[in-house]
Amino acid sequence: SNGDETTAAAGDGKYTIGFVNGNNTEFHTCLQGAIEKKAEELGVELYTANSTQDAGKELSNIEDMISRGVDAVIVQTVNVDAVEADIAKAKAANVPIYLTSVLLDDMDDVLGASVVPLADVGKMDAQLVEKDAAGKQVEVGVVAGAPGAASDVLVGGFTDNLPGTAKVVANQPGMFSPAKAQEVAENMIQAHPGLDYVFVANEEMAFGALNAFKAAKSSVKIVTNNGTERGVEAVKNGTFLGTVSNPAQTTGANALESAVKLLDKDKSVEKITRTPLTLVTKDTADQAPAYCAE
Amino acid sequence: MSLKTTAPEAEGTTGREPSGRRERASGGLLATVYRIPHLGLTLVLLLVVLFTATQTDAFLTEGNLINVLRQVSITAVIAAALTLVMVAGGMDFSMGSSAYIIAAFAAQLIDSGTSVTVTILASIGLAMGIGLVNGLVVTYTKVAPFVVTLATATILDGFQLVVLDGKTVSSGDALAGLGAGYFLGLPNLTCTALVVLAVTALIMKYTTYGRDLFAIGGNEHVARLSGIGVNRNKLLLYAGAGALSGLAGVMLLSRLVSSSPSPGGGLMLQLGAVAAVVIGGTSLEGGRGTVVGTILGVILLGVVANALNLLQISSFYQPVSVGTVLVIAAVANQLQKSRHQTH
Amino acid sequence: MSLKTTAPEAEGTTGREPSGRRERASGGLLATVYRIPHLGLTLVLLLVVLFTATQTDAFLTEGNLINVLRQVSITAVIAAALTLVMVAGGMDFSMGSSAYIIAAFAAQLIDSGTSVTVTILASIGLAMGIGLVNGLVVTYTKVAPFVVTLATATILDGFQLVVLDGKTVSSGDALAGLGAGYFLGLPNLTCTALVVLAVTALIMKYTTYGRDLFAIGGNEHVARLSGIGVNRNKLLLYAGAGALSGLAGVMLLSRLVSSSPSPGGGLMLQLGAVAAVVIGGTSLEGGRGTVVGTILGVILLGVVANALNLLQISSFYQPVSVGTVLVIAAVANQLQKSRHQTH
Amino acid sequence: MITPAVVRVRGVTKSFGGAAALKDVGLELHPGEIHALMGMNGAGKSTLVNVLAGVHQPDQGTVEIDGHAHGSLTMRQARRLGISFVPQRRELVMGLSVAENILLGVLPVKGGRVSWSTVKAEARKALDALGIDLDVEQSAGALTVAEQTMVEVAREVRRGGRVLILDEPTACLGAHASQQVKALVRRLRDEGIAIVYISHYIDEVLEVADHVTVMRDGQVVHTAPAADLDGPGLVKHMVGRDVVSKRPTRPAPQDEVGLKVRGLSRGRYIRDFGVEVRKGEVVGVLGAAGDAQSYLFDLLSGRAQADTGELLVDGRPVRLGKVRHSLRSGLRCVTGDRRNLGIIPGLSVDENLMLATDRFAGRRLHRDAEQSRRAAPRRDTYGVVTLSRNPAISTLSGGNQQKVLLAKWLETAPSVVFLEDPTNGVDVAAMADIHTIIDDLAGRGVAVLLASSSAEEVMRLADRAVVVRSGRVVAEHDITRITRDELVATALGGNNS
Ligand SMILES: Nc1ncnc2c1ncn2[C@@H]1O[C@H](COP(=O)(O)OP(=O)(O)OP(=O)(O)O)[C@@H](O)[C@H]1O
Ligand SMILES: Nc1ncnc2c1ncn2[C@@H]1O[C@H](COP(=O)(O)OP(=O)(O)OP(=O)(O)O)[C@@H](O)[C@H]1O
Ligand SMILES: [Mg+2]
Ligand SMILES: [Mg+2]
Repeated sequence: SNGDETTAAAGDGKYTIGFVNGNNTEFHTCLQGAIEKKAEELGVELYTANSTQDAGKELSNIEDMISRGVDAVIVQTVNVDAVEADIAKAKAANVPIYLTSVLLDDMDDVLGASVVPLADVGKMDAQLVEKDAAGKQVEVGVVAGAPGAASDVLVGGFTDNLPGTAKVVANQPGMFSPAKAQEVAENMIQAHPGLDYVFVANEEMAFGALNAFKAAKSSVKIVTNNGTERGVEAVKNGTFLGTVSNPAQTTGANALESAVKLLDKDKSVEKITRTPLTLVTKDTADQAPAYCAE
Repeated sequence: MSLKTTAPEAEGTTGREPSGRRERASGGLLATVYRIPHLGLTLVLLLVVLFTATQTDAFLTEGNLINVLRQVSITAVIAAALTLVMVAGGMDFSMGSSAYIIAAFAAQLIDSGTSVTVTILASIGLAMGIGLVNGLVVTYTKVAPFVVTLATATILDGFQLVVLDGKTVSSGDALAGLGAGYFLGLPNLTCTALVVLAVTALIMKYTTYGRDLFAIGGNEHVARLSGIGVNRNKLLLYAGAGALSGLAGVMLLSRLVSSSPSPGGGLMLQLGAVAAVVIGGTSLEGGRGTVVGTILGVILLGVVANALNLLQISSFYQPVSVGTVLVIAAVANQLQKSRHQTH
Repeated sequence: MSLKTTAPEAEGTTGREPSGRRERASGGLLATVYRIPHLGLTLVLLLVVLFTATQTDAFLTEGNLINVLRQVSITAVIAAALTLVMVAGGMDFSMGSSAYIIAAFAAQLIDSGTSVTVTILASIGLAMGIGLVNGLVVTYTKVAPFVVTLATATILDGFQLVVLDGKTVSSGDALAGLGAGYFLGLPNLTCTALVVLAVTALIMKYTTYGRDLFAIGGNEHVARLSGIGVNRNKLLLYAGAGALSGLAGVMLLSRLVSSSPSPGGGLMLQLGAVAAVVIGGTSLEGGRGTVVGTILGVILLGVVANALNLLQISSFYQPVSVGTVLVIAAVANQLQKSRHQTH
Repeated sequence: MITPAVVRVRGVTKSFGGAAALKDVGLELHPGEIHALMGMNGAGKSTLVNVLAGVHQPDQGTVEIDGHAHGSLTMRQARRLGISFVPQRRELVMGLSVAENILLGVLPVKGGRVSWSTVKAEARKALDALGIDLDVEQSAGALTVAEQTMVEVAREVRRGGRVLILDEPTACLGAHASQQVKALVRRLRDEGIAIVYISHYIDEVLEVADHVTVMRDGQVVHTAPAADLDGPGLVKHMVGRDVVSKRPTRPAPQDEVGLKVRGLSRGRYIRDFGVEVRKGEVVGVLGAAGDAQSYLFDLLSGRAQADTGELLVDGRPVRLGKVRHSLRSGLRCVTGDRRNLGIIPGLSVDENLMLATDRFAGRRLHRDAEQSRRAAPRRDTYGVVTLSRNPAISTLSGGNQQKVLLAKWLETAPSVVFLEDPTNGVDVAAMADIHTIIDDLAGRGVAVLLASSSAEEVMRLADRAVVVRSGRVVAEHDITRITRDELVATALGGNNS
């Protein structure tokens, strides 16, 4: 029956789309804001739900969406590969799934995806470190996110692309929590007073780490990821060495727009949309795109 | 032994036996209504259902109700086991984490080609072993079970990452029957939960073992002095709770199809179960509890989560709503109890 | 309260403990050693310190020790308040979430140009109000405090998002004095925590209010019979715990410099405090507890977290290690307690 | 006595779950008067004094204090109005020291802080007034029930006030301690305090009381000056008939030894204790309050490990320190600490009654209705009274709880029993029945070791009595060759020993 509805809805060009968000961090809120804004723009009826970092809840949310008869569900999953069950569920009900942030090995059963190429983010930060170090032998620390693929890919992209002269001397998870990241950074600078660079998996944590380094009167240079207003500001005034901008609002807007086009079978849109990355350094900070729609 | 000497019963009749009559005499409708078990909780549940039904048509559809039932199944299994543990004056905070690590373990087994039957048996066996360790520590060191099992939960959370090596492992279609199948129109997960709940209820009401648990929770010293094998019963209890967590883990895997690192996921599952059991009227002090109350608690939490989604409450306000309903339900349950109860 | 346990405390509340009197009679060095308070916990702490010190030079440096002291300060303030609450047989699971929402609230105030003094006063005032609401519900509805405050925690988590509107708000340099300053070589945060702990200890030993809390936790009925204003004391207690959570929130903000949406953060902070208090020997049943034990518990957890970082233990094994130390500490503390039953 | 009443209870009615425990009760208390409340178990005595102390709020009626009528008192108000109360159930804060328990709620403050030296001094003074020698710094949890009682009495007496309520203060006290309580009560009376005194001991009541009120089924059935009453009359008012409890002629004890204890020691409290009880014999253990008894229970029941010693039941050695072994040997121990070691408060009366029997029988399945059917004869035999069909045992009156406890254990076909204050808190009629039951047990060849705080009970039941002091047996008497007073004297360590 859902299949019929899909085609019927497609007929008058008015879709009902569900958005299942993964959590309530700043990123997630921006993402949702962008999707909501775009939905209004395109006249799409939008239902939203939040899984608060719980894979079971995510599946429940998708079930709820299916039972209200949406035409597609956009999922910001709580766990990169945990969407498998979501997809199976949705497939059985003939409701296509569109992903944000992540890609699957097998994208056949997915309507499409709007992603941030995390490995490239790591790589760009690594290249920044390489350029800044200018061939000197340097010690590098990593404050990762929470254990799981997202953080692994991001950190992997960074560590794999560091020059041979850079040695990773510490790698600890900050659990995507500024408080934890601050604690980790405090201990890290204690254990490795000679640290030159630290890669922090997101800006919220980077600010926590910054507090720690400031307190330890250390001049460690921080490279990070997001490109939020605060982060760009920090790069501008030299607090951070650099960050990689990948605006949540772009990811979100792209997601809704291409989901609709893919439902329309519009050939002009790629199945996978990549959020453009911009390396933000002191010189380029003025041109950094806005992270979050107001 | 019939020692009807100059038995006091002979004369004391006025006060001695008409108890039943006296009781029936007073009372009336109100008293009868107050005596309905779980009245407060039921009323809160009904109110939530009615409110949601009037606000959105999507709520009272068969599909949606089945969704709710499926969604609460895993929590229900853990809550059933927890009801037993808490009735015996214990606590197990590790069941959610145990379920998560078992899901990881089972996924690895299936991924490495083990048959479904062996996987399920091994999973439940391992979980039972984990529960047994909890039981041994709780019983023989006398550390508060809350502390022991909270520590176990932390440890298991770490081992889940080890088992998965930080990656996601899929169970493919192996458990699709359990996770996606139906029996008599109900999801298999729900059927499983119903069986567990029914068995738990029967154990609590109709077996000496169940009554032993009430006795242990009521006064452990007296239980021991009365010939109840308190230590053995406790070991059995925690091992059983472990086994049911294992079952919950398999159910979890069958539902999510894959297992991924989920720090904190187990604790959240556990807190949901604890909340359900407690608003269902099971005492944190032990010696009192019912499966029916637990079922109502589980359903209430499930319905509220579902209703909040259907009503499109902002995700900021969802926790606010859940917390509020939790307090109201607990208060409603308590009010009735203190009215009805004597001290 | 509470997460009552059957095993250990039952010993304490159940009539005679023949062992208790006996130890007093027997003497000797061993008995003297056993009478050292918190011996088990101290030993575990020493072992962890020794082990870490031999493995890494970074550990026993002044800078690192000061780090540890600063890192545990916020937990210590919450744990101090929790010790009082638990001694009185209560439980407050909402203090961590309260700290987080107060941090958000204070950040908004400062961001909107409010002076630091007014911000701190308003924050603590609001937190006290939250605590008072907890107290009112706990005292007058008789719902288990664990349930009430868990619900409050959920509600507050939601409101934190509302206060921040899902964004990050910075407090700039306004609180840098508290968050980054030093006094006599110790971080101001640590000094604040020390003051709170000292006051708590004095209250517990030398004020009638503190002793009333022991009486309420030990046997609420007797406390009432003795003419102690149980309800009033409880309201004061939860309001006070709220106020201290507010202080913890301000400390948190001063440390992090900004407040961002942190779902689950409050609960984690709370669980750390609960674990510290409980391994410090404060009874979940009420009527027993010491600030010294709590301090040891807080420090142990802080040292373990620090050691795991310094030793570069894989993040998979960090929870495993924390859980293991937790169990060992609790068991060590309990063994000594059952050997030597003091109050 | 023409002094105006300090307390006037008018028309108080109180129901629990629809069943009335007090019906239109009236009572007047005058200063300088000991007012005894008497009545069978479940008559409503405790409920009435609980209303006076603000523990229960009446459904109807008022408590008038100094002419002010109170519909519902709280405990705090009652305390402020000068009502002191020692409840039937022991209520101490077990984790706190004896000293602090005595000054609970009124800790002395000096210079803004609690002065612990004053606390200890005051507590010691309060105990000295009762002639009790206790370490005030030890934790209340380490006390025996008798000691706890004395601490509670000391606490309430120290508080002073105008009304002192004592709910069965002497139920588990030995002769010496009882005498002390009675002397104290008289002294307080002379100081002008109104005292409510509940007791099941007729002699004791007639000895101390100035006025007696008898209750039955929640109503006052008789009230009169004590001088106008005699024992049999009083019993008749309470029970409605005469009760006689005389020593029957039991068959002579057999030669076989049922219980043999040798060299039993535990700490300071049991030292090289030994006793032999033949089958069919009742041996009483007498001692000052707080001595041996409770520790004996711990050791014989297997609850606690002994330092040294041997225990033989029916000639077979029993491993000490394991409840399982103690039970398997056929030894049944009935505790004197009903609240902590006797009942499971949340379980029903029938479940408590059948708890041990069902476990011994290895029952796997349980059904409420069927269990109640099996429990019915026990209720009948022991006269357990309940207001509703099968309520939680915690709602029973103290005496009724005691009957359940006895029935639970004595109906498990014991071969040896250890009884600690078996008639603690039961009424005269039930006491007579219980004595008959014990006679009957002995008659059937059961060896009975009776640790009683009441010399009368020992005289009534025992064939032999051993006297214990400081954990050691100091004397042994054939009951037929000694008088009650001689027995009490040796127990108290008087000249006769
Ligand atoms: N909290 C309660 N809930 C229900 N019933 C109660 C409660 N308290 C007392 N009762 C009932 O009220 C009746 C009177 O009890 P009460 O304790 O006043 O008797 P009592 O005269 O003190 O007897 P005893 O001599 O055995 O102590 C009893 O039948 C008892 O079961
Ligand atoms: N809860 C308590 N119950 C009984 N004794 C206590 C308790 N707490 C402390 N004490 C004891 O009281 C004694 C004295 O304590 P402390 O010095 O703190 O007060 P103090 O000097 O007696 O008071 P002050 O000098 O003002 O009269 C110590 O031996 C201590 O062990
Ligand atoms: Mg009574
Ligand atoms: Mg002094």
